[in-house]
Amino acid sequence: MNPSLLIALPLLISFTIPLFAKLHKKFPNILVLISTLINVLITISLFNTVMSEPLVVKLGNWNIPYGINLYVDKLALISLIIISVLTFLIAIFNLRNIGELNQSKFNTMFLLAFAGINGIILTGDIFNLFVFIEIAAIATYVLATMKRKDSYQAAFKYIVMGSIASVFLLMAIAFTYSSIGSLNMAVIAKSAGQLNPSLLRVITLLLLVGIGIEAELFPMNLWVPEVYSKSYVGVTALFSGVLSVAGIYAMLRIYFTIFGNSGLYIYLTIIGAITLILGELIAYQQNNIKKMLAYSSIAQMGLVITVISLNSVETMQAGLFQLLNHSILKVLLFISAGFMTYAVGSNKIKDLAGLGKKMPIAGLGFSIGSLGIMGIPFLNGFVSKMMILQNTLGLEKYFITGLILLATLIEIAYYIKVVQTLYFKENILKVKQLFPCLIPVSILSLTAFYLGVFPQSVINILNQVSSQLLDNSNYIISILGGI
Amino acid sequence: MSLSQIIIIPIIISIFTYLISKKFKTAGSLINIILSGYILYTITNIYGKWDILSQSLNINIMGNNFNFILNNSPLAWLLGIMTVGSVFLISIFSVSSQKNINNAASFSFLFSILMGSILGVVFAGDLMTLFIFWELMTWSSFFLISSGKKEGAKKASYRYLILSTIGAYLMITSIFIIYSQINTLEFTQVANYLQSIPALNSIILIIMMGIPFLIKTGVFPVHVWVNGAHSNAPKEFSPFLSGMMLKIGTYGLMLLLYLVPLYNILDTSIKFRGLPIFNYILALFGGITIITGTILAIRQEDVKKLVAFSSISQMGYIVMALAITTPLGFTGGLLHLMNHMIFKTTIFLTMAAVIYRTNTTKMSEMGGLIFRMPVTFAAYLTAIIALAGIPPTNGFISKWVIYQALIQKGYIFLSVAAFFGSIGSFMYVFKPLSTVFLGQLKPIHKDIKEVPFLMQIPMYILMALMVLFGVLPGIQMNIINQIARYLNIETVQSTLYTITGAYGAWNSLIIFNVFVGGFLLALIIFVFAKKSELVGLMDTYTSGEYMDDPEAYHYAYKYYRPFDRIFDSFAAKSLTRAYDTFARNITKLGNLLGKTIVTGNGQSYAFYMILLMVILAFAGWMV
Amino acid sequence: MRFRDYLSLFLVIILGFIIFQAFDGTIDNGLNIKQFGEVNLSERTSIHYINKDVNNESTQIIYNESKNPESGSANYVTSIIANYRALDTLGEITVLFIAAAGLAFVLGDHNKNNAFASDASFIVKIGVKILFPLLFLLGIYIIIHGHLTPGGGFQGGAVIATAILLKFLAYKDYKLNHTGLTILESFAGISFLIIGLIGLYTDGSFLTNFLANGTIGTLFSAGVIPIIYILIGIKVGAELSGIISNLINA
Amino acid sequence: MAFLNQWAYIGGSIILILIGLFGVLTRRNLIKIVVSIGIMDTGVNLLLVSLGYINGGLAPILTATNPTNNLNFVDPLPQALVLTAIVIGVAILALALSIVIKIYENNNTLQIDELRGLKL
Repeated sequence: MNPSLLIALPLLISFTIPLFAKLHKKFPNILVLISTLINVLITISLFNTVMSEPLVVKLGNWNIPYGINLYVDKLALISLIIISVLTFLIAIFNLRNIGELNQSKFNTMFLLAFAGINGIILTGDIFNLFVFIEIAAIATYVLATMKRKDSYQAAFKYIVMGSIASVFLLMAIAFTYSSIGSLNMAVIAKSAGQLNPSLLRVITLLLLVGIGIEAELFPMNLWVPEVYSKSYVGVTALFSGVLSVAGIYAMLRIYFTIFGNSGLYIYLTIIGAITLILGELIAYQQNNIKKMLAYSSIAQMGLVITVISLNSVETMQAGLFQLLNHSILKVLLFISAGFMTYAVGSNKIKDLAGLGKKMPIAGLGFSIGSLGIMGIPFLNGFVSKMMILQNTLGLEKYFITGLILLATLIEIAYYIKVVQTLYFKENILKVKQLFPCLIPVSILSLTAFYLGVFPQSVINILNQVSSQLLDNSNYIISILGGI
Repeated sequence: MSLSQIIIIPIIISIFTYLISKKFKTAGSLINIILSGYILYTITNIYGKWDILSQSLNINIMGNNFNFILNNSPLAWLLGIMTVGSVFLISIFSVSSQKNINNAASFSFLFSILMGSILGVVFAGDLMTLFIFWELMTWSSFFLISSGKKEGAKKASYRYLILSTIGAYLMITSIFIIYSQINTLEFTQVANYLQSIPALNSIILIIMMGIPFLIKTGVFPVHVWVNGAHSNAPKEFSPFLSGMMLKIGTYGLMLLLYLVPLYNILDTSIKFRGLPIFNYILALFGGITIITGTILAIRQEDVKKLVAFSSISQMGYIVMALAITTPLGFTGGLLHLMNHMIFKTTIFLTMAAVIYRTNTTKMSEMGGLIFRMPVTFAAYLTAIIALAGIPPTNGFISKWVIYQALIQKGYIFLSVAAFFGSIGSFMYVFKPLSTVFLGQLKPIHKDIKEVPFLMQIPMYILMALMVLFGVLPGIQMNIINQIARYLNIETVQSTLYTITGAYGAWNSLIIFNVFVGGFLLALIIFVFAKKSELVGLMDTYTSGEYMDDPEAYHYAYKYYRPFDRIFDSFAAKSLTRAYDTFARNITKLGNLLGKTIVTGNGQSYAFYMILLMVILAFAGWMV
Repeated sequence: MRFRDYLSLFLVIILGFIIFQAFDGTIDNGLNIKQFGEVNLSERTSIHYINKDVNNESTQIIYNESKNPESGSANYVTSIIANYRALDTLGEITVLFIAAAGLAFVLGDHNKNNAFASDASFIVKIGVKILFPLLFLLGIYIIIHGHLTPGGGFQGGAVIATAILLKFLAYKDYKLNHTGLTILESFAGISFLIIGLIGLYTDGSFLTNFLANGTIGTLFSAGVIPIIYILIGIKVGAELSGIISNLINA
Repeated sequence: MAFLNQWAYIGGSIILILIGLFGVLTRRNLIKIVVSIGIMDTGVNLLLVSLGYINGGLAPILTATNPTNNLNFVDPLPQALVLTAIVIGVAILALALSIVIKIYENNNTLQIDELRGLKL
């Protein structure tokens, strides 16, 4: 299968949604389901090919580096699989949402954001990356307003920050093009070493801000809590589990593949550490469950970035595994929290008291999600946390290890409170209705268990991914051919 | 059956236990009885097969080869059989006691997992296995404590979890540091490694590894979780929590003290009366723990809290004795460890029986239960005799050995602490005795009966054990000497009923005969003497006055007020409160950060973005 | 100005200095941003677009003479937009689509009244009557000649939307048929993608120019570029008109 | 003049971006913030175009007067990019404006100081 279909089909289907929306209420949602399912299948069909060697696809048959090319290596493939599977599950979750939102518009935007995110992963051209980031961003601006009323101000903040970021991103692209003369990432990567150091510093700085918006790094992430808490849960799950993966992916591509070896990882380390600690500290005192999850999500992004920025194969693989686990668990958390908050009609943690017994599946999903994030044995979070610890200690970065441990401790402190509230308190509220949440919750929980018990296969792939990421000559050679 | 099966089977069975006991409430406990009985049988079979049953599982994980080792050693065997035995007894107890409990299913489920994970901890042959099961143990016990019905259960378990997690992180950090150096985590090799590096480094590593064990043991500065957790846990779980869980921490300490011969490492450091200062500090903490636990236990009005604090002080004895690292200290510590498990399990079980009937834990709301629950009373009486250290029960012997060890070395402060704890323990165990079982029966408790027979069975067994070990300490000494030989420690001379200490030998048979004689004499007097007359409880002190708060007039209320007054200022400096204040300050900090940074003003956010760029640009120039 | 404003000013100025570090070309150590007007095109990708030798051998391209040159468009910008970097363009129309649909969603129903209280004056009305067909025609012309002259689908679409705007300015009750617009948008978007997919089917690569390129400089040349541009024109015209209509009726 | 000629475009466009940024940071009116974003967009578009200029270059279109590819054309790529960037800018601005309209409808004000009721 041609990877360009991963972008083309969601776009095609999303263009058809407005035409056929009137046929049946559920029609848009089912189209989204079909589209994401097709993407899942395509990515899985690519698996064998990509595992042997990276897939480079020319668009419009133009020779690289003059046309735009798509590039699928192991990292991209893993990200694509995560993204499409999670989006598929979120789409299943959205099925329950009939009548609440404007189905046609919502699903169109959802699918467009999905297409944009796929584009971010696939593209091998830096301006094209910008375009897809904007597609994802603008679609999510609209998604952020889906709840009407409250959400407009949050969305406006998101737009203001997003447009500043996009200007910076474009500026960085302009500088890059002017100095190197090409927009192809491989070409830029090849000549990045010859860039004037001060120019390189400015470019990476601008790119950091430009992509930090999607990767949820402090302080570009300050839109997150408000948008998360004011928008519909399906959207929040998309933001937290899917968009952030794309953000980190773009970050990796830019900092490691394109401007690899530039020694500017210190930017990432500083920002990551600040994000981590601030996120956890603020999450600790939240009493709104969505905000708590939002800040936790921020902190996790900080953790991932901090660990990745330590620039060794081991930490990279630990960080990537943490990212994978984070996205699985956070989607699980948001979906199950979504069912529960919908049932009681409130986002307050104390209103969820005793719901674990009344809504066993959602409650179980939430607890597995939180236990996974906290890192108890036999869940995936444990493995990645252990990897992070071991490898940061292996690099003798004791300060960072201490910071991570402190943050994790705070994290445990607030997650466990929610779990306790869910199970060890009496329920006083009347639960509205129970929804079928079995499919997404069970798939995600089982994945979490599977990765916790048999992480080996995934870690092996991540190990290869990390060594490839840290040595960008692979990337350059597979796109530009031998040098 | 191999060791791995012993560990894995309870964990796997637990899921079925849960599903079945969701439908039939008592089924969970029945399954646990069968399961623990079966494992008990298996464990008794592997007695003596040290190091033969060792299993290892090599898993390449995180790019490293982790060798998960399980090994059967005498020490592990001892703790294993204690664990399974107490699970067995408590499961028998809870068949009846959990008939009307809502969360019986989750209790059986978690209890089964907990048993498996504790077996994993004790049979672990390397640090990674130990850590994984340690975590599993922490989490399953956390949920067990949380499921307590009392209001404080949430907070208590929360405190327990946070402290345990801090400990676990320290432990895993040191594990990874060690692993990065020697690429293996097998106990003996770790021990060798720790002896080969500079003393300071190994002490840091050992402290990091030891803190989680100290936390689980409930030693002084980190004991704050113990009383809340014990008093708020479900009544069937408290016996296990106090009887077994605390010992697991001690097991870890023993690994550090004896398997990693801490004494050798520290031999070069400053010494106090021939004991390395580090060991002495540990013993000192044990002593402080005894005093703190005792003083606080005496103050309690809630019977479970009282027993919880008594657990703290008794754990102080064990830690103190073990830290001395002489043969006598080692023997005394291990003896007390076993005995404490037996009598503390008994005390909590009797309390559970009382709660089962009266639904309260306040001592001032009870009284005179001896008339209604004689078996429970007998069990409690035997247990407190053991706890206070009176022959012919097992508690006396272990304390006797500990005193011998202390006096042999001439540690004055520690001895004073130990004596203080002993006398204090008389006071605090007498309080429930006189207020719960003796005195007059409350009108509301007029119709209660003795607990069902199934709940009495474990009490009978435990009573028998207490007396048995009190008379024939040689049974225990046999296994202790095996452990000592296994760990290359000198053994203490003993026969079936004698133990030879530093200053003379103890012959329990003679003492037993004396006591039997005395008991018979007292029985004769009791039977033939004139009976006392009973007066209605409420009649005595109201004198027709109207009472606002009848509780306050109950004789059980503030039982030892004069004594408490001496220590009021001490008790006011609550460590718990200090911990809570710290937690509150973190909340405040988070709140402050949230308010100052996440202002809700989009322009400020943009401002921060630019500020960040500027700062990073300067940082970039610096680098 | 408040204190924060001064602070912002200060910060922005510092940021300016930081950004100007990028032009630190005085120390010539490595690749730098090229100075204004002193670009050497041969160092850049673009030279291949101009010589049209991305895939083919380099040959002399002569207006109105060269047959079947690469990409076939006389307007280099068009050849880049609609051919060499067609994925960008696909993304671009997607963005516009999102904006139009999102705007419609945010602003809600279309039944509100025009923002203008009354019709414009007679002169304006007549002027619009004359201008509207002319502008519309101009838009169509720009779209169709996108591969020959400056302009193309976006520009032409914008001109058409301007014509619609004039209508709004003149008549307060002027309404657009939003269902029709939606159908147009979707149709154009789907067709664009289908053209791309046909390329995938015939030449094995998405968005390939699968038609013959003809002689450079003639109207019927450049393969699929004019078709794509017409679709883009339709889409942009419809979407911008929709945006205008939604904003005016908000 | 040489200096001005060299910096008027690139430097000017960056200054335009900074002015827009300053506006976003300090204006109290939502519409003005949106306008400032527009200024930033314009600035960055100008920057892109000016980085592609060649002294004495021709518009990159083959016509009857400029019939061959050997002539001194300016770089066509930035122009194509700018076209895309403009469209994206328009999309963002339109969306931002629609949200401003909604905020105004809900709160009856455009002043950012009065809109902080929905604080965290």
